[in-house]
Amino acid sequence: ACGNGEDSTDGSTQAAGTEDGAAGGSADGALSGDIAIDGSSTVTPLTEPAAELFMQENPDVRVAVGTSGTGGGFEKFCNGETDVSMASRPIKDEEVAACEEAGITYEELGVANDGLAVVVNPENDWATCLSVDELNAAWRDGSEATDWSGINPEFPAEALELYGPGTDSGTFDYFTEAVNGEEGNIRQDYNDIGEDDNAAITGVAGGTGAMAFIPLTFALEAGDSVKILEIENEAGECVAPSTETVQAGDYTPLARELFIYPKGESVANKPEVKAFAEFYVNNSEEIAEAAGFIPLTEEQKQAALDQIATLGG
Amino acid sequence: MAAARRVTELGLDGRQRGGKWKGSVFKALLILCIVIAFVTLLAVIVQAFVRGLPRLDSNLITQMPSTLDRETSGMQSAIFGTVYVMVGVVVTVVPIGVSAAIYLEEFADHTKGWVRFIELNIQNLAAVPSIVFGILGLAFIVRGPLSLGPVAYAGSLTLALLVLPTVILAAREAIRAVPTSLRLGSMGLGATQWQTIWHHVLPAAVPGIVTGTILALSRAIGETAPLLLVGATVFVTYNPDGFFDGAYTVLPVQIFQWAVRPQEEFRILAAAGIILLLGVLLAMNSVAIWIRNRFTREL
Amino acid sequence: MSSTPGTTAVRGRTADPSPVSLTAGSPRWGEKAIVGWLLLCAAFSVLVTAGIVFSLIPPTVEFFRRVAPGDFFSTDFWAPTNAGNPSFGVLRLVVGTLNVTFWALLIAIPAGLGAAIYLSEYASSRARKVLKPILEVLEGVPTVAYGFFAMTFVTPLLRDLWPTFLPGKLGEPPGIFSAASAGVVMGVMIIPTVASISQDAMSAVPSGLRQAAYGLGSTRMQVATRVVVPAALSGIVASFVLGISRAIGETMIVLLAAGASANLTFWPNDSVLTMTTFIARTSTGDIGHGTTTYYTIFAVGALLFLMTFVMNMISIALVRKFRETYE
Amino acid sequence: MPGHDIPDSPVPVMEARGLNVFYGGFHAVHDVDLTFGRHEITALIGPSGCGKSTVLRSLNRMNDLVPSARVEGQVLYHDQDVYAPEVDPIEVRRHVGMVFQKANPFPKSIYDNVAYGPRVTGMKVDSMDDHVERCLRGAALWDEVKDKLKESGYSLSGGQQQRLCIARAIATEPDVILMDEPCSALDPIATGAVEDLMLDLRQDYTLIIVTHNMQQAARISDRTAFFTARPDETTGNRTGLLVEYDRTSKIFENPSDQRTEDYISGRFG
Amino acid sequence: MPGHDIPDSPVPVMEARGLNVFYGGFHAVHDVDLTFGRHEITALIGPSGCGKSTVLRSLNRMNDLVPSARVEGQVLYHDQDVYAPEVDPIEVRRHVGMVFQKANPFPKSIYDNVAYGPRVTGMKVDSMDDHVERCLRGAALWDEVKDKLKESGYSLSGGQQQRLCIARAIATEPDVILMDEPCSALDPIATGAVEDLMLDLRQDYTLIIVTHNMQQAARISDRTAFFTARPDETTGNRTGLLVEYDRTSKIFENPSDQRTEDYISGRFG
Ligand SMILES: Nc1ncnc2c1ncn2[C@@H]1O[C@H](COP(=O)(O)OP(=O)(O)OP(=O)(O)O)[C@@H](O)[C@H]1O
Ligand SMILES: Nc1ncnc2c1ncn2[C@@H]1O[C@H](COP(=O)(O)OP(=O)(O)OP(=O)(O)O)[C@@H](O)[C@H]1O
Ligand SMILES: [Mg+2]
Ligand SMILES: [Mg+2]
Ligand SMILES: O=P([O-])([O-])[O-]
Repeated sequence: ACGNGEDSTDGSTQAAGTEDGAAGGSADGALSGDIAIDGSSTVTPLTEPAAELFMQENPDVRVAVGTSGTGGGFEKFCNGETDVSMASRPIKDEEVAACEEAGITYEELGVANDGLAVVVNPENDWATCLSVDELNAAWRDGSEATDWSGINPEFPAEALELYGPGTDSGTFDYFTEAVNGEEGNIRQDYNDIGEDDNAAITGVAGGTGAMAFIPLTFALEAGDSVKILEIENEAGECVAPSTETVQAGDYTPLARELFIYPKGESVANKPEVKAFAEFYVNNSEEIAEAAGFIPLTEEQKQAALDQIATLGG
Repeated sequence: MAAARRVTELGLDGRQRGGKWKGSVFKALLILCIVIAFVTLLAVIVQAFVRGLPRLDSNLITQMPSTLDRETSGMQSAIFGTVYVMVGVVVTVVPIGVSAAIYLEEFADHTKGWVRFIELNIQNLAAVPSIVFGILGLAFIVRGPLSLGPVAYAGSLTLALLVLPTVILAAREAIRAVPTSLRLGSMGLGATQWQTIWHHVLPAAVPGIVTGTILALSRAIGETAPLLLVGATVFVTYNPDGFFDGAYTVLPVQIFQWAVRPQEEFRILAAAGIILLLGVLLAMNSVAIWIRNRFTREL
Repeated sequence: MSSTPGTTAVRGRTADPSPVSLTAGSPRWGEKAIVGWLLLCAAFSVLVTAGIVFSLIPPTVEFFRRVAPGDFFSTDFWAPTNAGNPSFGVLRLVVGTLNVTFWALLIAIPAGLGAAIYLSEYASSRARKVLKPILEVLEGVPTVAYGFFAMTFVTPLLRDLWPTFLPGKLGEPPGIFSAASAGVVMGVMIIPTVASISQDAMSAVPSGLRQAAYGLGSTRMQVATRVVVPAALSGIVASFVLGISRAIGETMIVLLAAGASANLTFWPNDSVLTMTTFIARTSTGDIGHGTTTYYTIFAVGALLFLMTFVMNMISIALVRKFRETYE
Repeated sequence: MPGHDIPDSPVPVMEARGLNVFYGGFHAVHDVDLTFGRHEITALIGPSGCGKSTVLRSLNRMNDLVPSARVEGQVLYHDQDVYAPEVDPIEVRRHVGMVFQKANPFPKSIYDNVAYGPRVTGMKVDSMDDHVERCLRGAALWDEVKDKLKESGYSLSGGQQQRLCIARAIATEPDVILMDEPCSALDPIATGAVEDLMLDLRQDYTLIIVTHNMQQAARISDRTAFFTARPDETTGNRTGLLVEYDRTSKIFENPSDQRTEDYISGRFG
Repeated sequence: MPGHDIPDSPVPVMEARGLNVFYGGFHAVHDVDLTFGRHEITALIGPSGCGKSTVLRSLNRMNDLVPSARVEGQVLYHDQDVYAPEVDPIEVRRHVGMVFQKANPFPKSIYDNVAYGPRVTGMKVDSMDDHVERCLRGAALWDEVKDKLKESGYSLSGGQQQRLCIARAIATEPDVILMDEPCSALDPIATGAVEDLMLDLRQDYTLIIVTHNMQQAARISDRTAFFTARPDETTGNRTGLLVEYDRTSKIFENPSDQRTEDYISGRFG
């Protein structure tokens, strides 16, 4: 099986654009067939416009997008039920093993960048930049900080009110791992807002001492109703999240890449799957914008296209 | 012996009966209770209507869901998915439910322990939370023994099991309402029991069975939780291929998907979807009630 | 026989008494096959129950192989997904469920009973003919619609209109998710269930009792409250119990309005995690097959099934008691 | 009749004057004039459907409970029209009690059954226990139930239940007691007990009973009203009307109307 | 009786021998022995609940339809026990037809009502039209319905419906016809028509009827069986038993049992 290792890619496939991939499918260039996609709920909003745009160009191809979560998606994927799995994190060892056992091959393709924003109430004038340690003091399992002074003694004793997505979301997994060092590690008494990021905005806008973590694009769309904090990275710089800082890799640790995993067999035998994967990567700007994510950089794109080529060969 | 009232105590105008206002207050309270229920229904409708108004257009029905063009996004695939799932429910649940009802009403010996066990079991099944049926569907229908995968009929079968007790109950009531004198008349002529049922009982019970089935289906059509578990959680921009093939979604799941999205356009779509769903339900209920009123008078 | 010109009268079968056969002309296999099929269909429901039980038991057993029952039936934190320090205090979910149920019943029981009394004792038969179907429609409103209503209408309303003058915790307006919002809407959702079963029970009270009470000079209210309601009591209580079981099993409203924070609280203005919310969210979220969290879904499902089962048995027993009195 | 002298014409306690009862468009009872005598037992007899129960129920406005029922004419109770606008039907029923065909005790204890009426009518009694005892004695039931007053009324036999209903009726101290076929669901022995009780009650109350059993009417009533039903020529609906009203002995021995005689002698019905 | 000679002892068509019927644990009918004579009308009379209907229904195994019912003893039809294991109850009912208290036509046309029995029993008839006509004539209904055979059986009056049910019953050419209070829901005129019909039918069939109306029994039956109900001393349940069975004239004019006499003379019931 192909791992997700950065194996060598020859430049020969790079030139193969969407057109080329399509030609592999049928004589007249029209693609047809069904593509079954399932997996991360975080990636779903990204795959939906990708699918839509792809289907506009290829009306005979039908893409269905399911949302079983990254884990659930891999379960189906390694069971041979889907062509493409969406993931908000790299595949885990157990999942690698399951796929290997079933003889499923794949490549990991980055399809967009995601940043998490930490937002507070606009009236919060004491915090502009938080370090990971401070975030950890606020959010970790067992934290007893009930007001801001518990995060940093210089902050006022304003009551702390925490909002965040639920345990079923990739954002949650990612934030808890990045901030508290362990997936799922979070204090008990935060307000779990499920998938409704609006709820976090509403909550933060309504409480002076409120704080929430939400997808970056969402925070950006919220305008003035919340204040987006800067995060101190490993280099000790306070970085405000933005498309540029995320793409440049400056906004750490609250930025990450989102993935899809096309199945080797499907890419090889179903030209429409290969074409879709390439389309997804090639149109990153448009797709990411529609879904509120940060597009791939040119380097990321190239790496992804190379990986498709290894599967298609 | 208690003596008769003395005639001098007469006075029938109830002036000496105090506390008449109690009755009026009580009645007002009772009416209030009904009003609460009805006003909420109205509020649910009006709220969804007001909110969904911008999207109560033909696109809602003719267009596929779209993340890109939220202003013209529709729910055609969900409508078709719902139709497929419901057809699957009907063809599954009606024969089984009506047959079970006939057995229980016409053949079963209710003094037998196992018959009572079956009846108790049906009653119990009727109150099992729908999400538990989702677990069952996931474990036995989508995966496990039947392994249908997340196809429309897996949803149908799950919902069919969910409403089976309701259908049995409704069919039993309809069958029970057929006057015994018809059965006796037929049996007394030397007809067999099945002839009696087929010629007299079932025709007379059909309106009741249809009514009950429609009401049961109107419950099934709005079910969301179990379908979340058995695979209707899909973004599909095309109608189902068939009962055993391909992806599908249904109205309530689509509504739910949109309701939890943070963007306002999706909330509006969810509200419009709710109005659509309520419209379908109201239509189904009206038909059921019409059938009931139209046909029950005749026996 | 009376005049039958042109036709011969119908004669008795054995006008002249020759031996008659009373044995069946044919074995009627068709009829037997049909009855067999009918029986099979009736027994099918048992299969469904068995299916439920068998889909719940093995993973639940597996769950308890990994988690001690004492850790499960506790008020420890509920954090099954916490990789480093998972904890499984399911009582937090049970309390969350009961919290919402309590507020729901606080609305559904009085309103449902009142509506039932009105329908059974006050409404004219014409009014009843109109009102009953509307109640039926209410019973059929999809819960996702109620959930949406709770989330987008009742929650903001509660936040705006909360009686903040109340002392202490009670005076804090609820957050974006609260037991109160889910409870209120769920209460309204359950009114028709309570009303229609209670009304059936009251209507089944023999009219002779009402006549007797009126004959003694009772007012309508006295007839309703002192004769009909006590006489129908076990049926009425059965409707309450069924209401509880519906509240416990309801998913969409709590999923959309009650939140997902496993708070150990009976305050209405807190957010709570119910058993059904947990199942729905977790089984559609990101969990790997075979993880302990995955088995948690079934353990909670089994507990939910057990709770509603018990409620239901109680309700059935009450109804039966009621029937025995009057039928 | 046995051992009871009654005046030639009844001393009126209740009177029906030009009483007509309709159920919706259906004319159930036509123009009935009747005077019910004080401390007498009046029996209403006639074939099924002739309107006996309807007449009885209009005397204490129980027909108000039938939404389609409409009453024309007058029903006088001590010269007051019980259908006058200012009259409260609840109050009427407190004066004119009722016992039904099927014994209908409340699903409460024997004690509570009897105490129910006084409680809801807010009657002032010195001691409820004494009152209950008096009423049960009045209904000739005390000895049979005195040890189980807390038990359910349903635990009694049919005849005892009917006497319990009578005890319950007299507990509100009515003036008139209406009984609609009070014995038709009872066996002969229970019937005998209830009939004896009715004769006793006559001392204190005015009784008006409907019965299908002519022997019963003959045995216990002072006066008998015979009703029959006449089919309407166009609609075929049968309207009840009073044929004859007289002393019971006269009705049974020497009726003036042929229809009465046919009925009494069993030639129809 | 009028104008009909019957032998001293009936020529048996059906016989009940040591018939006991139970409903669950309740003993409804105790040890009944009866012989029903060929081309006779036998009337079963007695107070309510004494088991008349129960006895009647056990003759053609209609009691099989009551799940709790259990029959002991024998019911012979032309000397065959209808409760023998090899006997098919359906077949029994084709020989022993039944007419019920409340007319119960099917919600079908008059024609289909009559044709139903022949159709389901697979009876061979040359022409169904002729057969239907013959049966309707046999039930003295032809002239009234011949122009509206396609109309619903419900469009007829009560008495006509009952005669339709009789036509329906004779359409399967039974040998014995059981009738359970066939006139109790009819008015006197309709009753007269049905009674006349019964006397006619006696020419071709054996009739067994239950009636509450003693005058009716006296008017039309050849023999009368009087039942009563005896309360069980411990349980209080009332079990029906046969008191006396004889020619109708004997029963009505000179009964041998005191209970019969009491009943006939109206001293109880
Ligand atoms: N609630 C009602 N609604 C409509 N019609 C009614 C109602 N009650 C009685 N009737 C009709 O009024 C007529 C007289 O009925 P009523 O019960 O007074 O007769 P009855 O002499 O008491 O008969 P029975 O001896 O059978 O009790 C009947 O034709 C009956 O069908
Ligand atoms: N299906 C049944 N289940 C239980 N008990 C029954 C059933 N049918 C009749 N009984 C009881 O059996 C006894 C005899 O009933 P049956 O109907 O034979 O009496 P009957 O003489 O025909 O009375 P009636 O004159 O009222 O028709 C009664 O006590 C009755 O309650
Ligand atoms: Mg009456
Ligand atoms: Mg009978
Ligand atoms: O669905 P997720 O894997 O992104 O949580």
